[in-house]
Amino acid sequence: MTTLQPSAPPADLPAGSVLSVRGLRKDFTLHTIDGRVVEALHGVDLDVAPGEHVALAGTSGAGKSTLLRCVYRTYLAGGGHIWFRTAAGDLVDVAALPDATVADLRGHEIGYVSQFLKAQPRRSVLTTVASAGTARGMARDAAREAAAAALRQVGIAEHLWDMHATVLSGGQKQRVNIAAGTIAPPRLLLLDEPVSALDPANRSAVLDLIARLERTGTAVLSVFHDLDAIERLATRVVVLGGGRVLASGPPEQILRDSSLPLEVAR
Amino acid sequence: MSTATVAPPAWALKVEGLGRIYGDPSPESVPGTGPESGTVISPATGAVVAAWDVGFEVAPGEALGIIGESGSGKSTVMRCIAGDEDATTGTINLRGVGDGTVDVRTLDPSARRGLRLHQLSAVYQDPAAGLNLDVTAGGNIADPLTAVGWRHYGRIRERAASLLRRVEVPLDRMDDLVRTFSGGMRQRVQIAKALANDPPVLLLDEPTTGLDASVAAGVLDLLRELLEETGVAAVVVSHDFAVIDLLTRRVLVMQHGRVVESGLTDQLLEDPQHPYSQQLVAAARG
Amino acid sequence: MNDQLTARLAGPPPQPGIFDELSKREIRRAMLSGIAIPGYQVPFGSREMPVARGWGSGGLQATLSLVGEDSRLKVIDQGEDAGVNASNLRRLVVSHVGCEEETDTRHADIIQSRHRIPEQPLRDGQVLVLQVPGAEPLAGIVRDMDEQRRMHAEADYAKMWVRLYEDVVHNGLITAAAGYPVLVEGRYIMTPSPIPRWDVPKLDRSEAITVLSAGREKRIFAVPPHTSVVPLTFEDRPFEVEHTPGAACRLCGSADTYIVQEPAADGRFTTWVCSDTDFCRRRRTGDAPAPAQPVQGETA
Amino acid sequence: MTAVDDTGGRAARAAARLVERARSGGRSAPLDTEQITERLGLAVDRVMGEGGLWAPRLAARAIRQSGGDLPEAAHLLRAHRTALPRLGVTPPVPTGELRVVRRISSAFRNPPGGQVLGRTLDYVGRLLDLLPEDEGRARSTAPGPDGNGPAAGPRPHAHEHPTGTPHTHEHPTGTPHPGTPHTHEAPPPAADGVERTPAHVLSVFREMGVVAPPSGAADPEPYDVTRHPVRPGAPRSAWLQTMARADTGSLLHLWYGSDWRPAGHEVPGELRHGALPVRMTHPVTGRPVTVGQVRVSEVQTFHSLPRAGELPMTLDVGYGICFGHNERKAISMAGLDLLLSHHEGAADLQHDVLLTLDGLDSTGYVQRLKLPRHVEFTSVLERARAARGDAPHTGDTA
Repeated sequence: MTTLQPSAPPADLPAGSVLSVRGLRKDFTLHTIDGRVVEALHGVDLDVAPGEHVALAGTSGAGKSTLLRCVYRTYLAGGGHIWFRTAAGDLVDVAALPDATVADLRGHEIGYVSQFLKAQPRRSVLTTVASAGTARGMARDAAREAAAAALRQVGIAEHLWDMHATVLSGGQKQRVNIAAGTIAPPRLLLLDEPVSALDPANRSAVLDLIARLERTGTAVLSVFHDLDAIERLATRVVVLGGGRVLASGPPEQILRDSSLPLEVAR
Repeated sequence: MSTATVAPPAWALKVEGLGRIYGDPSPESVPGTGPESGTVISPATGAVVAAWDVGFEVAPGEALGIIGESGSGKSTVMRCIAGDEDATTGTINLRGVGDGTVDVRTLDPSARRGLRLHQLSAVYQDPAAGLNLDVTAGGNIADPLTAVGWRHYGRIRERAASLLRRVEVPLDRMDDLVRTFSGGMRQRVQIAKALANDPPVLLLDEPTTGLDASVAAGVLDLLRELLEETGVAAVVVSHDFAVIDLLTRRVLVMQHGRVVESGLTDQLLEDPQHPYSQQLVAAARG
Repeated sequence: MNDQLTARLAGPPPQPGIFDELSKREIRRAMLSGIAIPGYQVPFGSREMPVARGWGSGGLQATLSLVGEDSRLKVIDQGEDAGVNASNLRRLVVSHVGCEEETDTRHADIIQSRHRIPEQPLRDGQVLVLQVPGAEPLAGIVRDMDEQRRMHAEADYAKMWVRLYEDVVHNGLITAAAGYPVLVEGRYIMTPSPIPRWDVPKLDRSEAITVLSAGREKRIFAVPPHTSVVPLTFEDRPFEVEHTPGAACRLCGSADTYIVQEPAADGRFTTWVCSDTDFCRRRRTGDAPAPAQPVQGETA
Repeated sequence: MTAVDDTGGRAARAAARLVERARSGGRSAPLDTEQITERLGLAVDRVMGEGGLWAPRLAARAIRQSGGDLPEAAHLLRAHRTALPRLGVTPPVPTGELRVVRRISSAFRNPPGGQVLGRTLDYVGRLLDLLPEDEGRARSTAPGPDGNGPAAGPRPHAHEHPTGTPHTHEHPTGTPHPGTPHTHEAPPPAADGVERTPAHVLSVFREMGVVAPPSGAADPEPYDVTRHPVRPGAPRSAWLQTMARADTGSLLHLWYGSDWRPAGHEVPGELRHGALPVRMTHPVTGRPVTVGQVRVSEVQTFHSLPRAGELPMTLDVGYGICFGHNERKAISMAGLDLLLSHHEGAADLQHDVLLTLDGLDSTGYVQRLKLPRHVEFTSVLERARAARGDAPHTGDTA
C-alpha cells in the first residue's frame, strides 16, 4: 500500500542487513530550560542482520534506549541515517521518512516492546494479543491460536484471558506485552528492557520466547538490564559509551572484557 | 483526455494551504501574524488570521490529532473542513468526492452540505451543537438516516438501536428526549448519530472536554475502539495531550493560527522539537 | 385646477369592483408558476380583499382571477354549498363577475373550497381552488424563513421525517390529522390545506388542476393534472384515512364518503351525515353510484 | 342544473341587517361624514394610516360603516384601494418641506426653528369633561393666556394653522383641511422667529459630528410591500412601509415589549406634525406639479447604541412617519427602526415587524377561528381515538 520514498543508500552497506545505522547523532534542545542542549549520540554505526540478536550494552546514560527510540522514530534523529530494508526489498531511511510511512512500517515491519504495556482499554488479554497478529496480516483464527500459544508460553493462566488487559499486574502486563510483540514477528524487533519486572520463572519463560525468534529470521535489537539475558540471547553485543560505539563482538568475548564499561545486574 | 482511470489516492482527506481570515482577506493581512509575531491580529489591516497555511493528509483507518491552546486555530480548521464556515484560501479534497480530484470548497453550498450526509461527520464538544435535544435519542439518529432516504420505520429503529448499543446507550433510553440525558450520554448519542451513515471521514472537536474525568475516560475508550473498528479517517481536535495520545498516531501542533510542528504522536510527546510543543508537553506532564 | 389635472391623469373613472385587471394578471402568473413547479410556494403580492384574511382572501383572489362571465362557479365550506361563508363568497364573486352559480360538482368549472375536496372525482378542465390558512409545511419545524426556503430548495426534509418518526414513537401512529403533509411529484413537500386525510388521495394524479392560495401568507402553489401526490409516511406504516367502523350517513346511507357527526334526537352526537352535501343529495336521488359495500378505504 | 341552496346566504344577509339596524336605529341624527372628519379627526387619521390611503372622507365613511371599529374601517379602506388602478408614482418629497403645525424636540431647550407645541393634550389633566358639548366648546374658543395650560418647554407656540399665521388659541375646527391644496410652499419666517419649515434637528446633530453614519447597503428603489410579499432580510424601506401601515396598537406593543429596546436614553430628537406636498411629474412638461398634500407625523429618534470598536458618543437615528396625526405610532416606529437598523442580527425582531404587525393579517387570523371547522375537527378526533386505541385499528389504507 504505502509507497516508500526512494532513497539513495550508500553502496557499502552490508547486503544482508535489515538495519544499518550510519553516523546517527541525537541531542536534545531543552527550550523550557533556557535552550540547554543535552547530547546523547555522537555518530553511531550499527548493523543487524535477519535472525541476528544484537544487544546494546553500556552504563546508564550511554544512549542505549535513545538509540532504540531513534530507530523506532519515537525520537527524531539529529543527523545520520537509519537504513531499514523492507519486506519488499527497498532500503529506506527511517530518519527521513514521512510520518505516515513510519506509522505504516510500525504496524507491519518494525516492532517495539518496552516494559510498559500500552494496551487498549476494555479489551481482553486474548484479544489484545490476537489483534497484534491480525494487525500484521494474520488470519483471525490463526491469530487467536497463536495468541493462546504465546500466552501459555509466557505463563498467563487461561482464566485471565477474558479479563481486560488493563486490570493485570505489572508483571502480567509485561508478559502480555511481549506475547503481543512477538506473535507475528516483525522484520525488526526492538526490545527495551522487556523482562525488567519479572520473577525468575516468568523471566525465563519470556527469554525462551525471545530466543525462538531467531528461527523466524527476525532481526532483534535489544536493551537488557542484566548481562545474563544478554549472554543467553544475543548473537552479538554492541557496547555504547558517551554516545559512541566502543566495542562490538560476540557476547562471550565482550562480556568478559573488563575494560569495557558495562552495567552489571545485582 | 486519457480514458485510463486514475487510481484513487491513499488518503481519505487532504487539506492544503488552508487559511481562514476574519476581516480583510487580502494578502496584506498575513505578514506580522503567527508564532514569531505572537499574534493572530494583522498589524496592517486588523484582520484576524485564525489559520494559515495548514495542510495534512489522513488515511483511512488513521487518526490525526490537532493540538493547541484555545485560539490556536485548531477548531477553525475543523469548522472549515466540516463546512460550518468557509476557508479564505486553500483546498480540501475527499477521496469519496470525485476520487479525490474535487476541491470541496468549489462545490455549491447545497452540495457542500450534502457531504455531511455521506462523506464526513462531525462530533462537537457541545452535544447541543450536533443534536436536537428535544428529540429522542432514536429520532436524532433517524435524522441522518432519513436524510439519505431511509423510509422504513422498523429498519430505522433497528439501525438506531444497533448504533446506540454500539455506543453503549441503554436501549431503554432510546425513546427518551436527549435533553433528559447526562453529558456523557449525550456525547455518546452524538457519536452514534455521526456514525449513522458510515462516513469515511470523522471530525472530532474536543469530544470529551467538559465531561467529568471518569465519564470522559469512558467516551475516549469508546472512540478509540470505534476508530480502530470502523476504518474511518479521523481528525481529532483537542487541547488535551491525553486525548491525542489515546486516539491518534500522528499530530499537528498549532499556535497562533500556524502549524508549528507535526510528527508521530509518541515522538511529539517524547521528543518535541518546537519550543511551544515542549511547553505544551511540559505542562501536560505537570 | 388641481382637480382637473387629477381627473385628466386618472382617465376614465374605475369600474366599481374588488380587483383590478392588472392584479388579476399578476395572480394568474403566480398560478402558472405554481403549475410549472408543482408544490413550490410562489410568493405573490396578495391584495386586500373584502373578506378577512383567513376567511378565504387567497382563494378569492385566485377565483376572481380565473372566472369569466361564462364560468360556472361552485363554492363550498366544510363540503357544504349552503354554508354562511360559502354563500357569502359565492355571492361576492357572482355579483362582481356575473358568472353562474353551481352546486353540482360535475358541472362546475371552478370549485373554490375550504377544507374539502368533493367526493365526485374531478375531471379534466376543472380547477379546484383551496383556501389555505397556513402554507408552510415546515412552519412547525423551523421558524427561520430562510432556513425553510433552504430546506425546500435542497429537498432537505430529514427534519420532517424526524417529526413523523417522533410521532410514531410517542403516539404509536402518525397523528397528523387534517392538512397531512404530502410529497408532490417526488420533489416538494406541501401542505394540502386542512383537508381531511380522506381527501388527500384525491389529489394524486387528479385530472383537474388544484390551486392552493394563502392570502395572508401571500403564497400560491398548485398541483397540475396527473401529478403524483404522496402522503408522507413510512413504508411499514401505511397512510390511514379517517374511518369510524359502522358509521354511515343517516341521510343517504353512505359509508364510503367523508362523514361528520350530528346530534341525534336525544341530543347526543351519535349520528353521522355526509360532509359533501351535493354528493349526498345525488346519492339520495339516485344520481350517483351506489355506496360501495362496507368501507375499505374508498378513494377517488 | 340545480337550484342553489342559499340558506347560508340568507343567514349572512340577515346578520348584516341586524348590524345595520343597530347602527342606524337610534334616535339621534344620522352621522354625517363631515362630522366624523371634523370631530373624530384622530380616528380618521389612524384609519388612513393603517389603511395606507390618504382619503379623509372615505375613511370617515369606513368608520361610520364599521360602527367605529377602526381595524375594520382600515380593512374597508384597503379593500377599496385594491380595486383602484395605480396611475403613477410620486417623486420623493424631502420632509424638510413639512409645514409644521406642531414640532417639538426633547433634545434641545430651544432648537433652531423653535418649539411649536401645537395641538396637544400632553400637558392637560385627563379629566373627563362633564359639561355639555356646547359649553365646553364655547370655553375652549375663548381667548386666554392659559387656554392650553402651562407648557414645559421654553417659548412654546400653539400654532395650529399651517399657513403661517401665529395663533395663541386652539383652532375650533381641529385639523387643517387636508383637501385644500396650498400654492405657496415656503412661507417667510414668522415674526416671532418660529419657522414654518424648520430644519431637522438631525442636521444640527450632523453638524456637531455626533451622528453615526447610516448603516446597511444602499436601498435606492423603495420596496413595495403592497405588490411584493416581504420576509426577513427585506430592505429598510420594506420595514418602514410595513410599520407605517401597521396596526397602531400592535406596533406600540412590539416597541414597548421588545427585548431589544436598549435600556436608557432613547430620545425622540424631533417630532413634527404637518403638511407635505404631493407632486406628480407633469405628463407634458415633465416637471413636478403639486397636486395635493397629506398630513403626516414624523419622528426622528436618537440613541447611542453600544457597538464594539466605536466611540460611545455617536448617535444612531431611527425614523418614523405615518399618515395623519398619530404620534404614538410614529414614535414606536422610529424606536423599532433604530433597533432594526443597528441590530443586523435581530432576525426575530425583523420577523415580528415584517410579519406580525399588519392589522388585516392579525385580525383576519382571529376571524378565521370563527368559521366552522368540523371537517378538520372530525379528523383530529379520529386521530386522537386511534392513538388511544379506542377505535379498532383497521389501518385501512388509501
